[in-house]
Amino acid sequence: MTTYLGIIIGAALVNNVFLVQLLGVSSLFLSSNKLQNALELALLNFVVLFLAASINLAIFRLILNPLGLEFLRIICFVAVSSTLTILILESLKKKFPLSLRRQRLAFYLTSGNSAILGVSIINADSVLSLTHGVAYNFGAALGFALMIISFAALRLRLDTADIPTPFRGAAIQLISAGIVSMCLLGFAGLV
Amino acid sequence: MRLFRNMFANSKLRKMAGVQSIAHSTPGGITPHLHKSRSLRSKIMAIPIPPHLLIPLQQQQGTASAACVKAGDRVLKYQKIADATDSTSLDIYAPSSGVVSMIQNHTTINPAEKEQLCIFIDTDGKDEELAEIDAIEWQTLTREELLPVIRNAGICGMGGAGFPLPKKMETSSNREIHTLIVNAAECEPFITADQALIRERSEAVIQGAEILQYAINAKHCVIAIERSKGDAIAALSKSISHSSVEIVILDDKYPAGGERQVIQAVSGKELQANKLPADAGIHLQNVGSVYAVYRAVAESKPCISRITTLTGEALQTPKNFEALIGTPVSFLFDLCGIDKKNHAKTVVGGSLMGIELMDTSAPVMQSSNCLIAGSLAEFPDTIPEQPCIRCGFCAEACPAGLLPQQLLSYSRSEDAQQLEDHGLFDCIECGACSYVCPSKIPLVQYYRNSKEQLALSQEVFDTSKGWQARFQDHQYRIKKLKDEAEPRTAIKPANIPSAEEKPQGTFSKDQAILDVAAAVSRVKARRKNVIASSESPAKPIQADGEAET
Amino acid sequence: MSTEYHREHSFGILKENPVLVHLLGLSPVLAISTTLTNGIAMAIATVFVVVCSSLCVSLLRTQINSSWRFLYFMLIIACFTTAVDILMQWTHFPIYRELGIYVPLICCNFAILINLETVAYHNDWKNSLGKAGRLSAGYCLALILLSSSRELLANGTLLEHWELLLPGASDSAAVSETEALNNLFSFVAYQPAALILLGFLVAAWNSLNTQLMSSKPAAKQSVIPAKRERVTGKVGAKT
Amino acid sequence: MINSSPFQHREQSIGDIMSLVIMACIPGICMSTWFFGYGLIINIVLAACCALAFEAAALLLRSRSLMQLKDNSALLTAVLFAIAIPPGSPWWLVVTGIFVAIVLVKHLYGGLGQNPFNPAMTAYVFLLLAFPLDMTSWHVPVPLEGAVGSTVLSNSLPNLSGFDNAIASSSMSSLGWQSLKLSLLATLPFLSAFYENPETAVELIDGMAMATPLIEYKMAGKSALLASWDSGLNIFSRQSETAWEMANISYLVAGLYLLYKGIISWHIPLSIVVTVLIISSLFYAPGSSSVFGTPYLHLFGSATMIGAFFIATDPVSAATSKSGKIIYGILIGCAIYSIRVWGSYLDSIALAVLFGNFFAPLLDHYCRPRIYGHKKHTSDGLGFRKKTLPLLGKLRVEKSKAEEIES
Repeated sequence: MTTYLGIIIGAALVNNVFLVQLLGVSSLFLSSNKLQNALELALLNFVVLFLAASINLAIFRLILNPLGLEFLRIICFVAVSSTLTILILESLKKKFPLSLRRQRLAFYLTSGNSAILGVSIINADSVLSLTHGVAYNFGAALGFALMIISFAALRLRLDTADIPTPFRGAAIQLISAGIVSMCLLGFAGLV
Repeated sequence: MRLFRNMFANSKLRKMAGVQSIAHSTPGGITPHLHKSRSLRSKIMAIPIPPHLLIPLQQQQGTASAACVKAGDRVLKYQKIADATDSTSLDIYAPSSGVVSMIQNHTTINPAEKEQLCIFIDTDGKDEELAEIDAIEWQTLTREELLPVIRNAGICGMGGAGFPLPKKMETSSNREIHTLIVNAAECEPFITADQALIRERSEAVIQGAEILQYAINAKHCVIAIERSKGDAIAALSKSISHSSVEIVILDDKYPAGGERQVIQAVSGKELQANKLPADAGIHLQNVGSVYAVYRAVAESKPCISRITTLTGEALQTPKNFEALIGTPVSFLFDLCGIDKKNHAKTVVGGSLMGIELMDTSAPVMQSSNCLIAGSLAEFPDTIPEQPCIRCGFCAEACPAGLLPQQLLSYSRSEDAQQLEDHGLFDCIECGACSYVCPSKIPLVQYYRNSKEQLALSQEVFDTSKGWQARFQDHQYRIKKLKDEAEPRTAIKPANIPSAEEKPQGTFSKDQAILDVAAAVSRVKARRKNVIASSESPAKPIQADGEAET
Repeated sequence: MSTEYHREHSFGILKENPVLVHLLGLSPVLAISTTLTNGIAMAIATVFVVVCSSLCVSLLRTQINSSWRFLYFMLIIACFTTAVDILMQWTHFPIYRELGIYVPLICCNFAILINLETVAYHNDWKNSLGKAGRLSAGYCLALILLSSSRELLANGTLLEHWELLLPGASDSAAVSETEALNNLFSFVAYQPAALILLGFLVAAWNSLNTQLMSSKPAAKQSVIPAKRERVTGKVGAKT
Repeated sequence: MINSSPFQHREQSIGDIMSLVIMACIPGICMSTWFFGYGLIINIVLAACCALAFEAAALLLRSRSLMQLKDNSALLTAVLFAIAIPPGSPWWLVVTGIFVAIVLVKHLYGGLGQNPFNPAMTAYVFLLLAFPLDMTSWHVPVPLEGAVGSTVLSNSLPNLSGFDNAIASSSMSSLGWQSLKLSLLATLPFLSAFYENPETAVELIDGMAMATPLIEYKMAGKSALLASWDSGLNIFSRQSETAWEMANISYLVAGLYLLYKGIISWHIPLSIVVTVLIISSLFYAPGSSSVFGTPYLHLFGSATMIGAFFIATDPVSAATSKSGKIIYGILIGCAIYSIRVWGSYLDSIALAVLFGNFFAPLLDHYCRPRIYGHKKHTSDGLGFRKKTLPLLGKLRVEKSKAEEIES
């Protein structure tokens, strides 16, 4: 149990996909300003990241690796994650046509794919067992979603701040991300 | 420390007669410097009759009254000079005898410094009364007889907000009222009018409370007063002995005297934001109004005066006056010996919620409980605003549980959604946040500004929403019409081409028979359509109704 | 999606820099830019994928089903990325090892995908090749700027171990990480520094752009504006 | 000219608040100086001068009024930063740190009141990552009462491996003006000479590499310290742990004074202290091999008190509402303990506070107090439920309307 907890905390905080491994940073700047949208985005990303990375892990361990087809991993992972993304989007579209009328959400998700592929490849290279790998995916997805929400809240404060003009918008957000990343580096060695 | 002091004070107060309980605590609040002792040194004084009186036709929230005298008329004291137009306006009576010189606009005391229609009376100093009316034995009256007497006395709330009493009585008489709370909490700095009134005329106040209690059929009657007003509490408990009225002691803080705060302090329950006190079975009335009710019923004298505190460092002898409505503020200042050099700012009401008065020729109104001729030391020039450091003092002070610093940032960024979410419209503008702010940010000012803007944009929004709804209805109707039209158009193409085909095709007997049969069926079908459409007109209206809901 | 949209969103070098203005495809840029050598290697790999995939999509655009095109795009990019992956592994193993998982991540570069969606899918191969060139130039510029500044600050060198860029370089020339860390200002090699430096670069880019804009007033403002403006001073007015 | 109520204001400006907090730091500073020498005082003076200079420069650059210098916030940042870094740090470390704090973390975000991260602590973390060696070695030049007498520890070089033999105490010697002067004179060259040429500096003065007791404990693998900490406070021994104990107690007392004055609220300090206390008691198993240190060590052996009362309570970067403050404190408390015990960095206050700061806006958004007269969740837009769940309901309504129109 403690191993799983350790893996999850490690993936969510210490080796945060977002700010320590710098995967999927673009999605930080694409999400809209409202906390509610950030929440939707974070939830979707969480689901997609967790599911796709776990499926990819299973495919790699059970099919590609035994057959010696490791070089196909990129194509395979991309195919799985994009199909999953499209499927989830389509199913959501049926249920909530209006919220997804803003097509940008689809793009957000694909940009999150950078994190999906990254986590999948890290999984493929790691020596963790299958279940531990799933725990790692869960932690990574959790960390990713947490960062997206917290950053959206932080951005609400930055919007009203009197920031020097050239730094407004993306620049100050990158610097904030850097400061938070410094803080997360401080967690190194925790797990 | 404060806790111990309060406990000691409480034990002392409990021994007094009639002190029923120590109040429940309310959230937020501040303890500002009160500046009250100066005006309490002397007794309430009646003023000499001023040479001119100017009586505003609207002294309360609501609509203006209609003058029933005209320029040149001679009026007597207690004579009606204006009629109420609806339940939110008041009858107005002449405070003294004299001649109506004119009826025209003049500056009055209101936040917007608007000019209002006033009746100008040149007094003759004789103070002739209309006719001696005998005092009524109110106990002999029925409730139905008593209510009009109160309603016609022309009283509005004397706590400062100026809510018309008739309207309030009307709301309360429609509902089940179990408690009458007499609000004697005068939490704002500088004001001592209520305290002086209770100290000197506690008997009348208690009788007034009993009259009101009888009029609205309340089971209990409670006077809520702050702990620091020891002399008033003593006077009350002395004269309360033969009455069922109870005293509740409130904490010394600002705003203890707010409507919702008093209700929570007395009943222990929060009044929901969308509810009136009457919904919770409570009728709340200011002491000044209660005293005016006593005068109106027991002495049969309509409201022509009020007790007003005159204070401030620019006045040599600050004291409480029983001032006639319509007396110019400058006349009262002169009575107290104003030091014009020292006089920096005139504030009507307390220093935390009052209104700055630019023109001191404005008259005293029923809601003017305090007139402050402040020196520069009392009301220093505003310090330039510093950045907010989010210290949270304001949130601690806020009696409405808001986050003033968040509201400030949203007010600056004009984020209407966030402002509403953060409860801008629950702000009672008590000024506690501005008082404690170490950055000296005029928070209340920001909120007023935002409220105004939001109200404006709400209007725009409403109209645009109306247009949107109308457009949707329109589309809906078009669609319905189309649906109904479709069968007709569906028949037509089937028939018309056959008619057009005729000249092209060769003539045959069979074809002719078919044509005739088609024509007959066409006519039949048309008739059916006509019948159907004559039945249908009700339908679109119904459908529209559905669409609107 | 109108053609105007495409014109607006076609990526350029200065005003429409994919990294510094649109903030797309940041993860490789941030993670790789520790040394200029790495940066250049990454840039070359990315350019290869961008050019090949745009060409491929613009040639195949009549064949691609519109509702599932997104998946096809991803697969096309993934194919070329795999090619780059295998090629680099073969010829530039030391650099490949340095870049780690970020070579496969080229295929998730959002800038490439948007380029395919908005440009290549709607243009013939000549046009889309030209626009892919502009995109890659902008991308390379940002990568080179960031990685050279980081290498300069961290090690005080520029383009050290450039020989790694030549095909078939030996493993022995690889930079050992401990060596790099003991140099001038090792903090710059960490991830936070990458984010902060990129922040400053973006700010500098913004002010550069505003200056260019102010000299050419007719041009359209493309600097990222503040989301909301502060409104003060209204309060002084009487309510 | 503002023409609206209220006309009365409390006479307490930002400057007053800040200076009161600075005053409250003085007892702790005195304690540290007493035990560790003039290093801290020199740090503070240097940091304060730099802070004022940078603040003025930043204000001029942003074309703001220089009157803002009067709010003392830069001074407070400087003092907190100087207390956080090791006494007797080289001058450039201080200048760099203050530059990061004032210019990058404060003014880049728009100046006082707008920075989401605590400037002093961000600067500290930055230095910790950028110059780990200088930031983790508490090379204490000369304890005040020890003067030149403490030659015992001249062999311990200030580096990370030196912690093992750093558990030591300086010899007690008579206290007098002579020794005070000597120690000051001995401290000054140390500051400048040290970084450029460590060997000569160590020859010059008898330095002593020292960390907080907790760090020593962690590095040395417990044992020796445990005994002394279990025995409790011993004022008359001039041991480093006593110094930390005394400093923590003075910060605790000063913090309570600030609480009494109403400058800070009890929520954050209490929740931090209680969280650290609870977690450390949970994990403290006396006698077992995996000892993480006594709760007492965690509360008084490091910078916990100054962190809880002075740093985490910085209103600008902390959460605002009461429940938010409590969660914020718990977050920081957990982070303090876990970084200390399991993390690889030694002192955790700054990292933990930064971690808390990051989540403060989120807490502010979701932990709003209940508006008076409204039930918990029913009112418009309050809290989590309105934001997420009714979204689905709203969508359904919109959908049905849209369908009606389209069909």
